[in-house]
Amino acid sequence: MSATQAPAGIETMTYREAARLAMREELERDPSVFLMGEEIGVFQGSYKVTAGLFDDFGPDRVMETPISEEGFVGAAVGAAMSGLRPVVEIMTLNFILVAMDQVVNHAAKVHYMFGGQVGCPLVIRTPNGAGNQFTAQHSQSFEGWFANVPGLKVVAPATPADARGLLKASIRDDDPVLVIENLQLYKAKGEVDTSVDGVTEIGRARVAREGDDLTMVAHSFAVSRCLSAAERLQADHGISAEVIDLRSLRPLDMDTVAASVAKTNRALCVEEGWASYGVTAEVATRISTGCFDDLDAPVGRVGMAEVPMPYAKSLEDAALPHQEKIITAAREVCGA
Amino acid sequence: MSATQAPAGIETMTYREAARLAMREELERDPSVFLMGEEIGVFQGSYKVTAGLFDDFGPDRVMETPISEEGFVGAAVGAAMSGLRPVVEIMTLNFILVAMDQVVNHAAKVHYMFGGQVGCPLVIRTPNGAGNQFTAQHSQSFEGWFANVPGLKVVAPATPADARGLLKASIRDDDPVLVIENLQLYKAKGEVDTSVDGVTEIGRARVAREGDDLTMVAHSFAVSRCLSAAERLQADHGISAEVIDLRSLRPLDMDTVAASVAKTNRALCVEEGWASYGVTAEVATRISTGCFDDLDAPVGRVGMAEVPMPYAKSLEDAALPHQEKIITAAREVCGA
Amino acid sequence: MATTRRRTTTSRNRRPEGIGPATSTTAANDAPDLDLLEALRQMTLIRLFEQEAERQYKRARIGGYCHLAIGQEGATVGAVAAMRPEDKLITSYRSHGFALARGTSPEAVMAELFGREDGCAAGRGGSMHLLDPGRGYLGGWGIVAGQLPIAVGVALAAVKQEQELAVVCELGDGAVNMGAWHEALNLAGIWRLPVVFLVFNNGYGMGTKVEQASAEPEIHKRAAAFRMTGERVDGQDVEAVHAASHALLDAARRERKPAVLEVMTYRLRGHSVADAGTAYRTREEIEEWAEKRDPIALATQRLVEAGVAADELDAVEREAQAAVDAAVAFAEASPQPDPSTLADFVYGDPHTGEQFSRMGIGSPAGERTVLEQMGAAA
Amino acid sequence: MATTRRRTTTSRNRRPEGIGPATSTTAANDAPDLDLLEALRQMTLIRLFEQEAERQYKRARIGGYCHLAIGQEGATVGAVAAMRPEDKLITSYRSHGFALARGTSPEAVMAELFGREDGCAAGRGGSMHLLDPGRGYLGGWGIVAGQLPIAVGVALAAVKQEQELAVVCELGDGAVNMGAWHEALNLAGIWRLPVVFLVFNNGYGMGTKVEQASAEPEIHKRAAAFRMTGERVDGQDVEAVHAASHALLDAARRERKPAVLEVMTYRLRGHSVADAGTAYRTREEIEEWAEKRDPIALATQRLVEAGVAADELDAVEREAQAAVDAAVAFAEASPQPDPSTLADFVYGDPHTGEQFSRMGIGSPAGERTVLEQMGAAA
Ligand SMILES: Cc1ncc(C[n+]2csc(CCOP(=O)(O)OP(=O)(O)O)c2C)c(N)n1
Ligand SMILES: Cc1ncc(C[n+]2csc(CCOP(=O)(O)OP(=O)(O)O)c2C)c(N)n1
Ligand SMILES: [Mg+2]
Ligand SMILES: [Mg+2]
Repeated sequence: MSATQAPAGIETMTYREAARLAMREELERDPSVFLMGEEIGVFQGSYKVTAGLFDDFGPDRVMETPISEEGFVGAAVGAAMSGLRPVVEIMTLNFILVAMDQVVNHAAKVHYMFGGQVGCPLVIRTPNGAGNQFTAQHSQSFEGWFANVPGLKVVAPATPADARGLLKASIRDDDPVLVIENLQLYKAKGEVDTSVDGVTEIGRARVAREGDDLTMVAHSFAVSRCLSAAERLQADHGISAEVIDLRSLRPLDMDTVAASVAKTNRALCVEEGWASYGVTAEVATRISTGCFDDLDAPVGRVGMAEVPMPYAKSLEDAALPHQEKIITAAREVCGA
Repeated sequence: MSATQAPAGIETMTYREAARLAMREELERDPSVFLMGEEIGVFQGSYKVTAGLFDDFGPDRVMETPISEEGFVGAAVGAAMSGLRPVVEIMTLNFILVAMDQVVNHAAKVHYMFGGQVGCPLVIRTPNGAGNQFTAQHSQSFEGWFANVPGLKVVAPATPADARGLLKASIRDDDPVLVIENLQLYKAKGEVDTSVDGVTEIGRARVAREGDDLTMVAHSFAVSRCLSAAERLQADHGISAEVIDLRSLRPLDMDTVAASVAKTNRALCVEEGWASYGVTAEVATRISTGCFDDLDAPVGRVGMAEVPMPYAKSLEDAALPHQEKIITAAREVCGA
Repeated sequence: MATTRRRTTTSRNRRPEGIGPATSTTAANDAPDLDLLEALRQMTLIRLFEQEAERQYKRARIGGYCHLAIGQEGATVGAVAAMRPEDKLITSYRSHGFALARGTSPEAVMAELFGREDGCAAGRGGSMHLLDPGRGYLGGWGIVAGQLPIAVGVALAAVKQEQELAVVCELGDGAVNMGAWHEALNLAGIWRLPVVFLVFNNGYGMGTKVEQASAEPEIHKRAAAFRMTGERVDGQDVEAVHAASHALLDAARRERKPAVLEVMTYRLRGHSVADAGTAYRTREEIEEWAEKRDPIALATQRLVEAGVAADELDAVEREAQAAVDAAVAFAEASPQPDPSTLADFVYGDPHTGEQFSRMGIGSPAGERTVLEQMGAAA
Repeated sequence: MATTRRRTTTSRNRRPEGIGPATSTTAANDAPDLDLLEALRQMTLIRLFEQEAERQYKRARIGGYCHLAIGQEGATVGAVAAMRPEDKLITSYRSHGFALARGTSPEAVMAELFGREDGCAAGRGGSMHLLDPGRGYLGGWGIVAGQLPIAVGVALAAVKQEQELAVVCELGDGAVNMGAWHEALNLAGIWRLPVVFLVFNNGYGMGTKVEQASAEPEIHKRAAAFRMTGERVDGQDVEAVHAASHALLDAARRERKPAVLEVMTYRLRGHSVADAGTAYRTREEIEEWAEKRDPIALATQRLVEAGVAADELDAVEREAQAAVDAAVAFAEASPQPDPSTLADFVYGDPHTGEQFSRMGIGSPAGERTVLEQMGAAA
């Protein structure tokens, strides 16, 4: 794979390759970094994100685990408390439910509860998302729950450059960080500057598209949905939409969002997950209260239809927060 | 205990006694109802909510379990799928983290994923809340996460009458319902009309206090905090606050909230948990967007300080969403 | 153990209507002979059905995760044949064979894989989430070991309802390293519940060998941690699986004795249709199992030795292929669920619409439609 | 097993400085004698310390959950005495004795119970969350069995860092029914990690008897499910606990052999100070243990039989009480954490303030102060 040789200069690679490159670079840079997870070795990763790393770094740096998420996430917490930097892959976000206690009630508590005497530089990377007919138990995006937890940091790259940059920043961060990847994005291509270290600072949102009439705020795959919707809005409805890629959910860069809303006076928040009590609830509230005087219309929200994801293609398509829904909601917000 | 004899007419009893009365009444009414949980038998319940029921109904109706939340919550799902109505006690909300997978990825999915052929009339009752110096792992209120999940219903009684009424409604409901009780409220006293069946309909908020200048929206123990803050606001600052007790988080009764905001034009949302990405994020967003034209000021939010709860009393006091914070926030919202 | 229990049974060659639990007519306690020809019919139907599903997946008529159990038919049919009509069945996501062996029509299963209205889960569940409550099949589940506590609860309910039945809970070798395994077996043990944990040890959890994942690779021995019976049986020998299952299910029904039955088998395909299945094992290993240990070939050979006529055996395959073809035709003809039914089944309580009727104000777009479809004013 | 290992050791009466791991100076392999007098000092200190904590709780100087281990001192001291300075310790919430036995000063522990700045967790943790990283004590944890996977990770790190040490992970009898127990032991087994799971079987998990909660009440036998060594020892015999612990820790250090040591003991008080401890057991049972099986009385008796002078024994109690009184005085004098430090320690990364500096807009009241205190512009 082009990515894994990492020649100098700008390279086009997939989100999957970029995440893999970040792990390769950090494994080479810091001997205290190691990977853990199910099928990340000889199987090359359930979604092939770690492909090749086991062969190049061996079983000590790329540790295959049994199906025991609670056990190995907890083991990663213990290893992190001991000065190592484990990078754990949870096959998909859905499976973190069995390890919730270790993430929320252990990893997130270590540094505070023990008076700052022990750290927990742990990274958990896992993809969220739906769209492959994986059905109710395998199609969820509840990353907002982790963003509710002080002690955790949560980032969600939307591009190959950030898949590399945010993962690198997370591995170097001294706190437990959840890196939310996305199943649909793995195959997305983009430019990555492999000639530089390329760390994406945690807590800085990105203006993914400039516009004047409406601010669309999203993270992860929803950013791509917003970008294509923005093109259609421009072409078909003459609405110029600015798209903000949050990149990080905790911390949240509201300065960038507010600056955009000050210009557009209208906002629409989009996410892959269920919007009620979801990520967009927090973002929309902060816009509504923080940009109160700037807003010409209520902030809009689009998320997945609030049902357990059905299997049938006809129903799954209807449930996803697809372009049509975003466009309709955007026009509603713009009164157009 | 007065509650357990249940004589006719209005009775004053504690929230704890009212929840116990609901279980007693439903155990008597419906043979398919049974209780499950740790220490709910000879120990009389870790917080004594089930006191006396084991002696009166025996080990088959009041089943003591080992410390295996994932196991017995899952067992309750299986029993519910088989036509029984298990009422599970999780000692405190914090411990549901080890059973998250069974609640979110099993109980909530059963009816939909199987095309409506199997139901899951399961009740999980568990107290949230802080204030007893129980420290970081034992002081959380993340009930909003469950309200994000289609397939689940979430209620949170704030009074003894609702501790009885909402629990009874939940036990009779054919869907999985989370009943969020509260450690501080257990000892709270209130009137309960034991002469009537006394079911509180799920999905109807309650106006706990009438007022004209500000709408305070809360659930569970935060309702009590708001009520006492409202008295002080009236007395010291001449602010007349209306207090809405949400009672139910999923579904959410926005009609009642909006009607109040239409009158007061100002709103403050309060919760025991962390407000960022918490329950108040959703409620404040709906007010901000649904009552856009009615609002004279940004919606305010108060929650627990966003830290893992510390042990030291001086710090815990500083972290709680106490009256002073609510009053300050209320005055901010009212520009007074 | 397997061999000692072996019997061929073509001497009295019963033919129950359609496919379904072959032992349903046998007595409670004494291990009955398995109708091997009937078992062959079921195994053949499952094999041809899954080969067809594989083709249909490549044609994109089937989507999502699709886990084939080709090579494991003897384990599935042998165990299900030992079940009685009143018994309950709960499995993992690798579940096509279980539904078919339990008697669910190939039409309903194929329609489910196609995501159609007439699927056994109304098109909402797909390959991983088949079920047939009428036949006591309470579903295929997708979270590894997540179905174990649920099976325990189903057994608990049976005891509370004073039904004399057994619950069969299938899981894979990889699932025995999940905490849910431990909690479920401990509860079954202390509550003395009639559940048999049927561990299909096919040697791998995705690409991970049993020896690499489990500190006690002889999985049935883990039953001892709960003072529970644990046995191991050759899963390619459908009669041996039937005999072992029958004994344990009988003890479960009549003495409420939970047990673990480790069934040694092998999946000839990859973990799912997306996995070639060769990165973590040799082609030689796969061929070895395909050629020497195919449960269908082994059963056929026994029937031949027992003197069953060739044309009778040919008929088995013909009839099975006809059933599969009919299933595909039925699935193709079945309508896709209408988007307007998206919100059906989110909740089961009749008052739900009323309960949600006050939620509309400020609702996000993604929820508004659902509220409307649930019949709640939005 | 206990009795065979019993020895009295007052013949060579070592006196290490302060309290701490008594075996730290002994050779690697041969089981050394325990300095019984030193062990008595530690047990007595722990006993008096906890009796004082009980009083202080009633005076509301201590809050939250407070779990006393009165009656379990022999188990605690015996096990910790077998640890070397480089070994790591991880425990449940019933942890006062472990911190003291490991050498943490009574002052720092009492100050923590009081919730003061000079507490061993800076007043942030309280009774359940004591720790002393300098002595390899990585904390008391409050979620039943939650500390087990973490202990496995600490052992894994030691192996990766090529440190020859053992990890001691204490848990209660009730914790062995949690899934985390199973996953942690399985990982320790397949990865061959140097961790000894020290199960304090005090007969009850809150009000639940072991026999009622665990399908295999002989807990050490559950080690077999992971092909792991499992032993049981009399926890009221501090020398027996020390000998058994020493052997298993030695094997862990040098052969990376994980093990389970079930220590039979009894808590004379309720589950926590809030529990009278009499609803689920008889007063007779409690008295029986207090009178016949008190580890301190048993050790004292042995020392007397071995001819230790009475005044030397009196000195033990005097010195311990003096240490406890000093601890209380110290704790009282230590300041309460200032509310302005509420946000200290939420995160450990130096860039956190900068990372959160753009989050202020629209922040809820509960967060704004925290952002300010974290040094993030709000
Ligand atoms: C908790 C959880 N973790 C991971 C997965 C992903 N996954 C699905 S099947 C599987 C392997 C299971 O292997 P095994 O139990 O042996 O069953 P088999 O597939 O061999 O039938 C894994 C890891 C999951 N579904 N659930
Ligand atoms: C997951 C979880 N469930 C429940 C509790 C509440 N709880 C605290 S201690 C305890 C009993 C533990 O008993 P055991 O393991 O025997 O330890 P002991 O208290 O006897 O030392 C329980 C149920 C908890 N802390 N964590
Ligand atoms: Mg397998
Ligand atoms: Mg105990």
